Amino acid sequence: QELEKIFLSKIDQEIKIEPKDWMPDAYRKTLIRQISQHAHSEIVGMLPEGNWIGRAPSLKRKAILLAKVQDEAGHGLYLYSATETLGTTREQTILDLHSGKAKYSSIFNYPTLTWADIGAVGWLVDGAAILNQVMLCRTSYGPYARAMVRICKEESFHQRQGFDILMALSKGTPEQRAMCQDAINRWWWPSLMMFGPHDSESTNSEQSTKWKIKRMSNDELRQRFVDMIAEQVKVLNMTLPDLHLKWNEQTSHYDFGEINWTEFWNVVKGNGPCNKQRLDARRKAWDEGAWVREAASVYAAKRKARAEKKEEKQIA
Amino acid sequence: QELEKIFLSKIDQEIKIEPKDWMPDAYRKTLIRQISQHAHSEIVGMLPEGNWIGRAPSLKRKAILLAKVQDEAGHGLYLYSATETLGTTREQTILDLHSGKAKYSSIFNYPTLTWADIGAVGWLVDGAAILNQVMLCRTSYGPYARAMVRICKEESFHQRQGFDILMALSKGTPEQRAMCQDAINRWWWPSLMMFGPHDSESTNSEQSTKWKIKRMSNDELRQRFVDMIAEQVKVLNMTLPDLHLKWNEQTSHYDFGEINWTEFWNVVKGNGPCNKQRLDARRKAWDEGAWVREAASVYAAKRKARAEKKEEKQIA
Amino acid sequence: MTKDKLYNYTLHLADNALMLAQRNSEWCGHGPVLEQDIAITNISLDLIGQARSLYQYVAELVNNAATSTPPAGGGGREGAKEATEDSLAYLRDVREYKNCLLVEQPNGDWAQTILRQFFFSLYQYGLYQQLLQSTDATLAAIAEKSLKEVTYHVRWSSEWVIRLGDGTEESHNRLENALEELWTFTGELFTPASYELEAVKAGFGVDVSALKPEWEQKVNEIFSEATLSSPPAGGGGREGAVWMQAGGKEGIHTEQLGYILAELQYMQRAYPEAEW
Amino acid sequence: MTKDKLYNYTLHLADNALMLAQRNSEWCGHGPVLEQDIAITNISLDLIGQARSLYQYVAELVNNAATSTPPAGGGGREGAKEATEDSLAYLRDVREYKNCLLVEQPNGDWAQTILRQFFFSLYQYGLYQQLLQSTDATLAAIAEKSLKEVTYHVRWSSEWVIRLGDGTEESHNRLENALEELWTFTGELFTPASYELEAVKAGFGVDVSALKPEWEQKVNEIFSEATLSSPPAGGGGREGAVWMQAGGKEGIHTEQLGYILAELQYMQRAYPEAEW
Repeated sequence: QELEKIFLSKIDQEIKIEPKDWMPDAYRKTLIRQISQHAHSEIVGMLPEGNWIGRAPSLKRKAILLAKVQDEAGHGLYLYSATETLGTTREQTILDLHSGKAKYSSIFNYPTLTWADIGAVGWLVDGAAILNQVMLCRTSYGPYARAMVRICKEESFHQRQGFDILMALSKGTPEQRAMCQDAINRWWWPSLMMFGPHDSESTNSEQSTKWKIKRMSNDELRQRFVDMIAEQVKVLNMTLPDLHLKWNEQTSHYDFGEINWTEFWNVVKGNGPCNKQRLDARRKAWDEGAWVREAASVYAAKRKARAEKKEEKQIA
Repeated sequence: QELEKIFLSKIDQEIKIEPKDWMPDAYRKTLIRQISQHAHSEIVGMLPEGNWIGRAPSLKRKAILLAKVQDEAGHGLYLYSATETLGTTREQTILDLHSGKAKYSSIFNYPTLTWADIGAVGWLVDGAAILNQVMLCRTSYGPYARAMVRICKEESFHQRQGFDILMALSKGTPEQRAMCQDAINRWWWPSLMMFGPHDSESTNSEQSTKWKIKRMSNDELRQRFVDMIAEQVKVLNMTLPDLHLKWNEQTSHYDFGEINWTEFWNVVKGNGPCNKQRLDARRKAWDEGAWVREAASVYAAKRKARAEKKEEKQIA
Repeated sequence: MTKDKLYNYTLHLADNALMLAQRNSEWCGHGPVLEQDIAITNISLDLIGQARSLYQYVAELVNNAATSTPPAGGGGREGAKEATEDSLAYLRDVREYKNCLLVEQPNGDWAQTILRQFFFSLYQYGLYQQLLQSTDATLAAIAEKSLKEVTYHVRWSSEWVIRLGDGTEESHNRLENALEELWTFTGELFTPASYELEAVKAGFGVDVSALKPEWEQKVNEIFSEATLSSPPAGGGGREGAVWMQAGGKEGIHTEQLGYILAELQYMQRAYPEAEW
Repeated sequence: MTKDKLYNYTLHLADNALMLAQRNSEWCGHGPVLEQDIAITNISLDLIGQARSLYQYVAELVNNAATSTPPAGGGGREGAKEATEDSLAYLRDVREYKNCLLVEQPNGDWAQTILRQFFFSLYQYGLYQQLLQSTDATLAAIAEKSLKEVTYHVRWSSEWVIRLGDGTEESHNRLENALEELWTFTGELFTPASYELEAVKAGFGVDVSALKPEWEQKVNEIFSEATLSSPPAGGGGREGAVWMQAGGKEGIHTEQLGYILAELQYMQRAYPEAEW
């Protein structure tokens, strides 16, 4: 009880919880779940964008996209490390993804069908992610918060790159403009779903808010996102596919239509267009990489043994 | 000795040798080697052309090409059957190909790099093959001769289709004309090599001629080919890449330059641009098909057993 | 207006045939047995033939309607020449293709190819039978001509399903895996797209949802002979039911299609001015 | 005239970098370990950077020489706009690419990718070191900038060759297989193409044949540390020697390249009027 008091008072005083500090089991579990889910999202998120690396329409765009997807791998690394500070291993965390036990953001279960999708993913998906991540820079668990600070810097860069892709399309040929609008139409609703269910339906939210893991509610973040995008889309001379979208003078926010929650839950359950494909791709990479990882660790052991032998000799 | 006399007198009288007839061992061996080599050439020959099925530039060309490559599979079947009449199995024959023991025509070790190559292969490679095959329609071994009659009919059709592809290119854009000339340049010399070494260097020829397996010499066939192509190339408004090519009034044939025999022997030895690739592709198809062949034979056996059981019951 | 419906409907039929032909043709030269290499190529050829007839008809519709605005995805380049079977087959981008998801799936192993063919041919068989009654004479004629071919495709693929299912343990397992891979794409066949609904109303199209019972019955029949477990109930929110993917018919494809197009279209895209 | 030589020579260097970058980038998101996914992508990025600098230089040469006839394969479409890095990278057909065969070979498994990188980076290292002395200031500057990157590529790939060779039996065998697959493509690196000979004569290019001894020595060194058998003597008619393939630098490629181009070029080909 004493320990819990200390823990809660730290939370109260906005002192970060660190790996060696005592923390409630549920806090630890919640964090492991959330951070690993976040890590998996970075890794699985490489796939839809990776789909266009080979076909990027210019060398410059190819380099930017490649670097971006690489950044996501880096984010995955930071986050897997953060989960390891909570007493799990990267391998176990990854196996939980492959077995379907751990989730990742459902948005990555939609296919990238045209080049414009790469722009839309950057603008909308990274845009939604950032709002969440900015909030998480102030999360109560130290390693997570620090990982988020690093990630946020790169992520806002990504969002601008995504917007830039769409900007070029919006100024382009009629085919390019159509491609741009089409991608926005397909990615808009799934992006809104990224913030999760309504606050009233969100099971984990309350406790997370108390522990200052979360610092804003799903609906608050979603509203912020809509307000931001509804303005930016004007710059593109495009529209969002929502007839209910309208500026509300009273609330000083945009009103918007209701999300198709059946689709949301369905994709979460594994029935999105690409759930199987994404998991299969990750499992394949992992399984086909097994011999490489094994060779590396056997070699490292050999080397160490040799070095020790040498040392012994030198001492002797 | 009596048997050999009968055999030779049949050859003399242009009576076909049939599977059940007595024949000298060397005759049988020569035939097995030659027919299986011919069969393998059909099968391996599917690969360079197959390379362009997915990218054929129009639906019509795609259908024609697909049908052509399919015909080659059919020719392979006829010829494997012909070897089986000589006491080998298809499987053994194929394994000899995969182990490198049996050869196939070296021409298929060159890559098809552009669509024009599909035209050039049809015109030049099939053109060269036909001259050989027309001769073989009168070969002394019955099943081989009859297979050749069927094959020749289809093959001359293929040659025309190849020429037709080049014709369209020769009337096309500057890029298409360049593509056409380039393909002719690359395929011309390898086609000439298809007739094999000079008569003076050809080890198997003499005996084969006595047995009327072969009825024209390598150099005779090659000359015939040059005379034919040198005329046809004019229709295309293209040239053959041989500065020595020239009509000779005295001989009433075209003179032509010397073949690069170093290249010829090198490709025969396995060092052509695609030898490894071709054999790997065939081995892969065979190995990955093993479970299919096994399933089919297990099922056939089950079915047979069931039918017999049923029959027994009905009789009982 | 009817022209537009007819255009989309026919294009959908053509795209189905083309994509499966393209996939099957990847086997040519690489089949497990020479006789089957020939057989799958034959099916590919039949499907290309069907696609060509259908694209030619669409091209005719487009060109005749030249006075009215051409429908989206007319397949012509800017400043458009006449539509042709090839402009339609080769010059659209991924969102304009209307084939179902099933036919664009990768070949996988022989079991997967067989099962894809079986599911599709059986569907096509029911479809073309109904299309014989189409009020559109051209569609009815194409259906009639194709039906003979498809009858053979059904027989051939059924026999192979049975052979593999009732063959060895390995072939049985591979077929079960193929089922897991492909079943999710079968629902779309029987869920009408907007233009299919319009086509039924207009009298020239087939109500695909009505084809389902017979299709399912035949699948169950062959599966039972193949000693395979019955495929799970399809569709919807039913407990334990497999979710059915859809979208292809409306141009929302899997990521597979983009790669098919890159290869399929290479020459037409690289040499826009050329005739072949 | 010097411009023409310079054009072909530089294009050759650029194509090498681009094709290997394209191949390596196929690993992105599919690597065996996250850290190595990042590493191979890094190499890919470095190579794209090199390709861009080189193509930009070629574009400059082409555009400045606008008065003289542009060399074949200028990468411009009919009625050509100005050449750009992208028109050069994306708008040539297979016969116009001048990359060596090694870099277009498929990734295969990790061992094959590693060994391809090792062979190529080691070659590039020697090449760029010499290119520092080029009489052409731009080429020398590009070499200088690239050399730091390539130094890292050599180290990284060497370490992996050693790790796999001296790792498990499986990794050792896979590396030996990769050697059998790739060795035949290494001879071309040191056999000068016509434009390389001219480039040496003109003073701006590197005599690649002179790079061979040091390259071989380093390969043997690393192979010995990796407990691999020495690669067989290369080239020519020598008994027991492995035949060395060639042709890529003169535009005679393996059948692989066509498929790379279909994917690489899709967007530029499908939307010829667009800017991205």
